[in-house]
Amino acid sequence: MTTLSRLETILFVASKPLSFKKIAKVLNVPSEEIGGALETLLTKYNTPESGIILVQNNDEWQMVSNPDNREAAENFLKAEVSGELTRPQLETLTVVSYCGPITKPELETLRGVNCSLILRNLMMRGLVKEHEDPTNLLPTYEVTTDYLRHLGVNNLRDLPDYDTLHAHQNITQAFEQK
Amino acid sequence: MTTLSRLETILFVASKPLSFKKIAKVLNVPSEEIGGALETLLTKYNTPESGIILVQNNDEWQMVSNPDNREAAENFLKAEVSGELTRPQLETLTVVSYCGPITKPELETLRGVNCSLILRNLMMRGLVKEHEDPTNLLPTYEVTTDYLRHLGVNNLRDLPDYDTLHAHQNITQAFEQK
Amino acid sequence: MISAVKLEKFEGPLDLLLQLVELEKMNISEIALSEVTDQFLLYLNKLEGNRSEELADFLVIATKLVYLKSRTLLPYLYPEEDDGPSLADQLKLYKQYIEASKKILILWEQNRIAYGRIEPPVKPDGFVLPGNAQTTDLHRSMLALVARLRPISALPTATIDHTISVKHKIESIYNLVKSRRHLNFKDLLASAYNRTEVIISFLALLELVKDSKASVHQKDAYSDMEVRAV
Repeated sequence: MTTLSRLETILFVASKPLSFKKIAKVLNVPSEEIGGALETLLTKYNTPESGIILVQNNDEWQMVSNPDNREAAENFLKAEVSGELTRPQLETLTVVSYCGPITKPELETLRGVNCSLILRNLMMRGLVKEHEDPTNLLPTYEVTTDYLRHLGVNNLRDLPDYDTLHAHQNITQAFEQK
Repeated sequence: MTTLSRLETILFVASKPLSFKKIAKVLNVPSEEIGGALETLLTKYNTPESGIILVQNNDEWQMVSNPDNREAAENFLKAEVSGELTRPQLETLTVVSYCGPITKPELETLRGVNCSLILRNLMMRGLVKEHEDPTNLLPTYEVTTDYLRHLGVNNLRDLPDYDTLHAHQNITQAFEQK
Repeated sequence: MISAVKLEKFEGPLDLLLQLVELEKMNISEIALSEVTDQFLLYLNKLEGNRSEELADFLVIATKLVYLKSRTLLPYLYPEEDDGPSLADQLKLYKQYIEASKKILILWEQNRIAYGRIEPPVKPDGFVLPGNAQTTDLHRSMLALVARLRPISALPTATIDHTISVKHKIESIYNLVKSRRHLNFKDLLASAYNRTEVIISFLALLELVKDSKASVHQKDAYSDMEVRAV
């Protein structure tokens, strides 16, 4: 069977976000081949009327239902309640969405406040995750695929004004002299 | 959204065979329309190289992975249930070992992240079990006897530094702050 | 000129600053910022009681504002030079994300939620002990967790006391600088009742020197320092 077909199968059975690395390992094919196959699946699934959508969160991929069919889906699963976001939560999530992966000092420079508690709080809600980067002394933070699912967005790049606001390197440059 | 799209969504999320009647009821459209939409999905999915196929058994319909990709699916599931634990999985197992029986909110307070998926995986692997406590609204989690036996430990108290770590000041404080 | 207008609850110093500038119906610029310095310091006073742990964050911005203000007061003392990203730039950037957060909130509240499948759990045939879940692994992992759980919430009281005092000093030096052109360091210490306060005054002065390039002149070692209001 083709890589494309096998990829489609494991994304279907996984029922959770799979990292690029994990996919390559399970299918045992070179990464370039996976990259191409994922692109093909994206064009196959992510059309406005598709019932199944592929969500990409940085290097994680998950097959999910089309957010516009939420009501139909909730006949078969327990409705997930988004719950309210407080202002600091919303503000922090916004910055992490557009600028992630981002370190805590960068986030704090941008927001002008200490962010330890709010990050802990967002991680507890499963909206933000910490990533220990072995090449970097500081852990970075990024949003989770669960958060994207709740937002009904297939990819961070689909967020409004993403290109302008994803000026991560500019932010780092802007404040490194702080 | 179209009936086709909504049908695709419910077959995807349901993960079980759905009767024609049930489908018509959930989507709230006339049977003929469902019939047509199912035919369309059959031609869309049931091609030799598809990773997902639609199975019809009398009047029941189910979306399943292509049996020709069984090996890929099994590879994936095997990696899920054997193989090394990820860092978050190991940490969760650790907290359940040293602090169990413990509820999910308590566990999440200590780890600072949402633990639903991880607990599910640890239970699937037979490392952790859920215990419904009639005196408590929330189920508690503890390690399985299988796991203890394989560790070569008779009792959790025999874990290194159990007494100190089980009720460590930082842990009790974390609970109080919650 | 300090308006008694009540602001909405603000989340942090940049939020407060943004609200103050918008209240004056000004665009974000250095001039606008120096215009609202007094209001900002006024709110800083009200902060002490219930939000003292946030004080440090507010002070960082306060020092930058005082610097800006002093530069507008005495522009001839400042060489024309680019000293990196300005507070105005920082605030403009912050504002962009605040605007974006409103759009994110709309998405969040739309309740368009995508769902994954609920795959029925697969039981493995037999029990397999994961290679990295031995007692030593558990022990190491538990020690790391306990270390991480060290409470992060409030700043130590000593730090708060310290920041409060620095804050007072920044204010009093700022006020002195506003009213006089020159002063002697000894004058600043006139009211100091203990050594800690002397140190704090000196820290505050350094802070001003660092941020505002206020000049300090000393004729000989151990002689009094003349602080030139910048």
